Amino acid sequence: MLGRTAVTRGSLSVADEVGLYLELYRRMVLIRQFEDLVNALFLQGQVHGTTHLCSGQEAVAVGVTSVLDPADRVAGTYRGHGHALALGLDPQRLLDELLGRETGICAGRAGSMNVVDLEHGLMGCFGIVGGSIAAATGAGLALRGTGNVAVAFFGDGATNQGYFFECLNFAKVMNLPVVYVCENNGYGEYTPFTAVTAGSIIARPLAMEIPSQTLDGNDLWVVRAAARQAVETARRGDGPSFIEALTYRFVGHSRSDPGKYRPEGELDRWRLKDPLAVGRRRLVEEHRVPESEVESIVEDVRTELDRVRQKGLAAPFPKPDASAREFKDG
Amino acid sequence: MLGRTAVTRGSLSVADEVGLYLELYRRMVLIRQFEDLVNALFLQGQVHGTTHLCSGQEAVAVGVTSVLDPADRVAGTYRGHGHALALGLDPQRLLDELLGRETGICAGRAGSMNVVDLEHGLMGCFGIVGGSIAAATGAGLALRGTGNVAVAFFGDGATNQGYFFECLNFAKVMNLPVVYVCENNGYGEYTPFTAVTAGSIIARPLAMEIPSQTLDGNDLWVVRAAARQAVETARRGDGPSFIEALTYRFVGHSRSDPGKYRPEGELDRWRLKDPLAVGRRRLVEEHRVPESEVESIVEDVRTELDRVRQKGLAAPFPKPDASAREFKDG
Amino acid sequence: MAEIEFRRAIRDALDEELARDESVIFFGEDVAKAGGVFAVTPGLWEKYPDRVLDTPISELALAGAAFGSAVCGKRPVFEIMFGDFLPLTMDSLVNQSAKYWYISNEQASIPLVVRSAIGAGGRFGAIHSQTPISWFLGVPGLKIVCPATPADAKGLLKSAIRDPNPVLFLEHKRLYGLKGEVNGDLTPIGKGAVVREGDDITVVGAMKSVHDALAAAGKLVEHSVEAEVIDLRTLRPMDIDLVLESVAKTSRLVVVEEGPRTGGWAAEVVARVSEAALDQLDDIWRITTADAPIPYSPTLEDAFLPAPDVIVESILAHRRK
Amino acid sequence: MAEIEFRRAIRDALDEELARDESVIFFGEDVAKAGGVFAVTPGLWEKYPDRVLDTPISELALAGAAFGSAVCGKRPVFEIMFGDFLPLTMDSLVNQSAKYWYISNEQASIPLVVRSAIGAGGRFGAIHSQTPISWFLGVPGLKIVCPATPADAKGLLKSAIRDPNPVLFLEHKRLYGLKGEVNGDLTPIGKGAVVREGDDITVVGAMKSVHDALAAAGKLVEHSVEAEVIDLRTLRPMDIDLVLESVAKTSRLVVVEEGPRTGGWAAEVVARVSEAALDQLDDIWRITTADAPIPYSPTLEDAFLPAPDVIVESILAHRRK
Ligand SMILES: Cc1ncc(C[n+]2csc(CCOP(=O)(O)OP(=O)(O)O)c2C)c(N)n1
Ligand SMILES: Cc1ncc(C[n+]2csc(CCOP(=O)(O)OP(=O)(O)O)c2C)c(N)n1
Ligand SMILES: [Mg+2]
Ligand SMILES: [Mg+2]
Repeated sequence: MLGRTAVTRGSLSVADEVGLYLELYRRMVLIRQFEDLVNALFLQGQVHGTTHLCSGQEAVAVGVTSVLDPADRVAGTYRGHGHALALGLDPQRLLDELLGRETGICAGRAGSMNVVDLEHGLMGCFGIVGGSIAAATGAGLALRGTGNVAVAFFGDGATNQGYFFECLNFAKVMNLPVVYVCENNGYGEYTPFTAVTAGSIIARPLAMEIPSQTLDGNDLWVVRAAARQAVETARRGDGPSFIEALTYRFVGHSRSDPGKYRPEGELDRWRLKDPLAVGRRRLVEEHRVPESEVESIVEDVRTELDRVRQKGLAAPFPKPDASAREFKDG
Repeated sequence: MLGRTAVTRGSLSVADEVGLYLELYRRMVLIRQFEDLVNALFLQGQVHGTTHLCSGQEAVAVGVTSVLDPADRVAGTYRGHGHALALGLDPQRLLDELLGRETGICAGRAGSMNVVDLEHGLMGCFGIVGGSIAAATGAGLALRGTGNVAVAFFGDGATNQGYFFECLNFAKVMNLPVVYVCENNGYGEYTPFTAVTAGSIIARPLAMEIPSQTLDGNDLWVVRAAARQAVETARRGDGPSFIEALTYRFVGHSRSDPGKYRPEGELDRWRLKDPLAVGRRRLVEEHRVPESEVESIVEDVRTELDRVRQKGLAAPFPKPDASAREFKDG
Repeated sequence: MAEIEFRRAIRDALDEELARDESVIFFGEDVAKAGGVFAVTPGLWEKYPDRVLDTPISELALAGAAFGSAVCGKRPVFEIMFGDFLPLTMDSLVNQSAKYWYISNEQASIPLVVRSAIGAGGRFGAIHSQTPISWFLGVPGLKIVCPATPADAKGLLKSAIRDPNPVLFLEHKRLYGLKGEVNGDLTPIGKGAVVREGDDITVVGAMKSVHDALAAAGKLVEHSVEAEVIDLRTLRPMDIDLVLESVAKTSRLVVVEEGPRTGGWAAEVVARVSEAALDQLDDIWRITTADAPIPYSPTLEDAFLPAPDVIVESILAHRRK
Repeated sequence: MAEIEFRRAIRDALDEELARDESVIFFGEDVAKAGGVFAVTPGLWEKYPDRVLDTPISELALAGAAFGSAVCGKRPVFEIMFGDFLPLTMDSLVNQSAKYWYISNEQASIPLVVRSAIGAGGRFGAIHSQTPISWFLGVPGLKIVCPATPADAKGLLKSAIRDPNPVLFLEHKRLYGLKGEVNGDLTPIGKGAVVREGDDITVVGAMKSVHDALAAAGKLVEHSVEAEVIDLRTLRPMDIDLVLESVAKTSRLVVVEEGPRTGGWAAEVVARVSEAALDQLDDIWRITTADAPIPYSPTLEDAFLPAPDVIVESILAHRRK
């Protein structure tokens, strides 16, 4: 949760700001490399079932969470490794979870799609499309009047779910401190969102008079600025806000994605807007960070994840006889 | 279904038009008096459980259904006697249903909230708030390309249900011939819709780029004109439309309504806009119908319903041993 | 001790728990200003205006809001006006609330209560009269509580609100006007009660069926049958030991369930008892409604329900066989 | 006869029924252009572009659209990608489709089919692995169909599409790759099948559990136990007569259900058999999963499921007792 409180409130000196952006950049790199690692381990049969990677969408999770306090609450999706790592979940504990090990954040019970880490403010990663919206709305109900906020991440596809509409209306009429963050990556699975979504996404929250903005979700700086505004609105007691972050996933929807739905050249065009490339450029050009310093971040993360990988693969599997208790005792 | 086809398509001579409006006025009177009768029978313990009367909202049901063809399909609500009678359901069979008699339209199985009359195009009256929206959306899916349309009636409260949003989006992206008619009577049970609804209702379909209008739901002429336009859009293959008809119920939500939620004077103000009074005025002033002719309609309906009441009360109750078949045979 | 109505017992439980614990919140459609469509919750909003809330007609959002607020330390109680509307909430209850304790590896549990009015006999027709138990009985992690008396309504609702797990709390509409003594004790979740002793047959019921079973037991005396009547009070977890104890004595078990025959909780009772005590059993069966929707017409609805006479007849017929 | 995969059998059934009957429509999320996330429905959209449709992620609207179109004469088949998402559709299935035939006084029935991939063993975790049967078993008016073989997958799906009633058609994910001979006959809904004969014990299963039961039966031979294995194939209506016939011979019944212990279909089988054949029974019990969500980790998930060895062990333990 390093730097989160410092970052959120009050203004920063320039040195602080560079340090901050370097840290946020590091988180984006961590997420990207983590996803690459998961993919490799999946292909080796070490990560099981299915996984939904967020490569290409890192700036949204990192930008939004960068303005949060430790007592804020976040609900992510089945495409949630980025949400979790951005919040500060130990990559070791996340990887171990995906490897099905006892040392995983949920002891191997949850797996990729259902990660929970309350210590870092992550209410959960929700496998039901739209479920994260409900979770954050409820958190907003609990946080009314505290100055803390709840954040929901969800995709463009989720904006056609009953959860989306019912909860946005609920949050607005109850004036709840919730920030709804739509990661519009252009597709719900293999279907372009334009084919299944009437009108624009942002028109929907606007119809409910929820302050809303559509923005470049691949630019950390842009996301962070918008998120700060939305979060401040919520902290002030002025109710929910909506952010539509335009982004793109560089990988398949899940491990079994045929991929044939992408129009020719689309992926390449988005590659030019890779949030890591954008971040590196801004760090070097605007913040005057030496290329070598950026490069060393990439290397450090690589070293870190290599260790994580080895340790994870050596970790024990949970013992089945440790049987589950259906209920918490009164 | 008298006059429905004639009315819908092609233009009418003036004589026809007066005859038509007299018939539509008669239906409004029938609905009002029917509801009064149901109320009286409820208080006598002859109508059971609960009832939801639509007194004051007659012009919406009658106006909209007046532009429909026999092969069009309508989904009403638990406040559905008006929807049913407007479509031409025999008041005897409707009353018998509410009295729980074997001669009822559903043989006493359904009761007030669940009336079905496919012969007259009534898919059902749906007891789940928002259920009618789903039914009509599905009907629209079946009617694609046939030139026929489906109509959903529902209340202001239903516009906060997942059904509403999911189905409107579904109908729009599938370009279905559906007309969504929101009877905005200001309240969902005892709660003013403004207290639980973010933004205006009409903003919601508009956000989905569904052609929409808000109008005076107590003026039959206004409702009919808007409905015709929406229905023609659907028949042409140009997709769904939305109508928000502003109206008011002169009675409680259901039999057990405390009624204390109405601000002082509100009911009286709406009484001035009673759809029957508006209708009578327009018939007399614009269509030059003699007062006495209008009055005789009222009297005729009274006589008719008196007969209906007597016959209904004399009808047999269903025999329990006529046991239900769980499934239709293959 | 004064007698109070079942609905009042529920109100009192809410009132006392709202007073006792600031983290309790209560919301639903028309529960606050109007005091509930069954007049169960009048006066609470006036006392706790920030914690008793009227909501939009958005059942799924209600369930989701309860879940999310429970994750964040609240003890939400929410009302789904009729049990028939519970399917609209089901995704959140089943996939969010009921699983959280397990999949989070016990990081947190979800202390929510969903109250709902259920049951037939009021001429409300097929979609306002159902007993929603079978839909939820197979959901691990969700408790199902079913009081039959004002005392248990209060005692169980208080226990449910204090319980760290999600609880489905069902209120039979035909019991709202029932009066009874209420001493204010907590009733433990998961414990049934023998409400009438007898040696000849064990009759297990819940909610309104307990009263029907007691009425039947009264009539059976004329036929020299002494029935032991058990009120299960909670269906998940189920106090099967109490039933087994009774069956050890009577060797005969009939389970009375107001709900469709197939897939109900009575099947679970019969299954558990058959598995555990096959040797001791001379007879075992269910009395339920037919596998059909609930009819509206009084003649149909009355014949549809397992009234005392139906129970008497069934028990006598089984004795004859 | 050529062997084909289970998933292919389903595709063929859809293809043939779409070809045979213009009123059949098929829709769901990514079922058309992409051919389904389990690669079950490739090529159908190309053949029937107007009747095979990709939809928004709006499960409730899907179910509602199926209901409404069925009222108007279509025979909709729709896919809910994972059975775990069925709660989102439940209001429409339960309160609209399943009740229509009855409350309309038989004016019309609702000939819809909802297909859904279910079951554990694929490391999909707690919210993509469930067996949704208990949620729907107690819903009068809804058929529940559960094929175990490619032949039945095809034969039952064709029957389901032609059936005038709403049908929940469940496809176990671990069977999609199973190969078998398919002759194209319709399999009647409501009829089980004895898939292995034996005199010592009756083992009842459905879907994947049928194969587990058969594997167990093979191993039990070494222990001088000849198990009769019944594939129920349909859970509602349930072919209890077939089970009773077998139990009349074996006197012992074990029901294997992949699903939580409490409130499942196995309880219904045990209840019906106990009610009808108490005298004939020497032993009766269920083998199910625990009352807990389905774990992700391979070691946990494997131990969680009623694998052949678990069945063997349980049967041997019961023989010893
Ligand atoms: C209720 C529900 N329906 C369907 C699915 C299957 N599914 C998983 S991800 C997905 C696409 C979601 O698209 P979007 O919301 O845009 O998020 P993205 O995957 O693009 O991040 C679907 C349909 C699901 N998990 N939950
Ligand atoms: C899903 C659902 N939730 C709640 C109810 C209870 N209920 C019946 S009518 C009603 C109010 C509906 O308001 P509105 O949609 O405005 O229709 P109106 O009654 O005013 O015609 C409510 C909450 C219901 N029938 N269905
Ligand atoms: Mg997307
Ligand atoms: Mg209203």
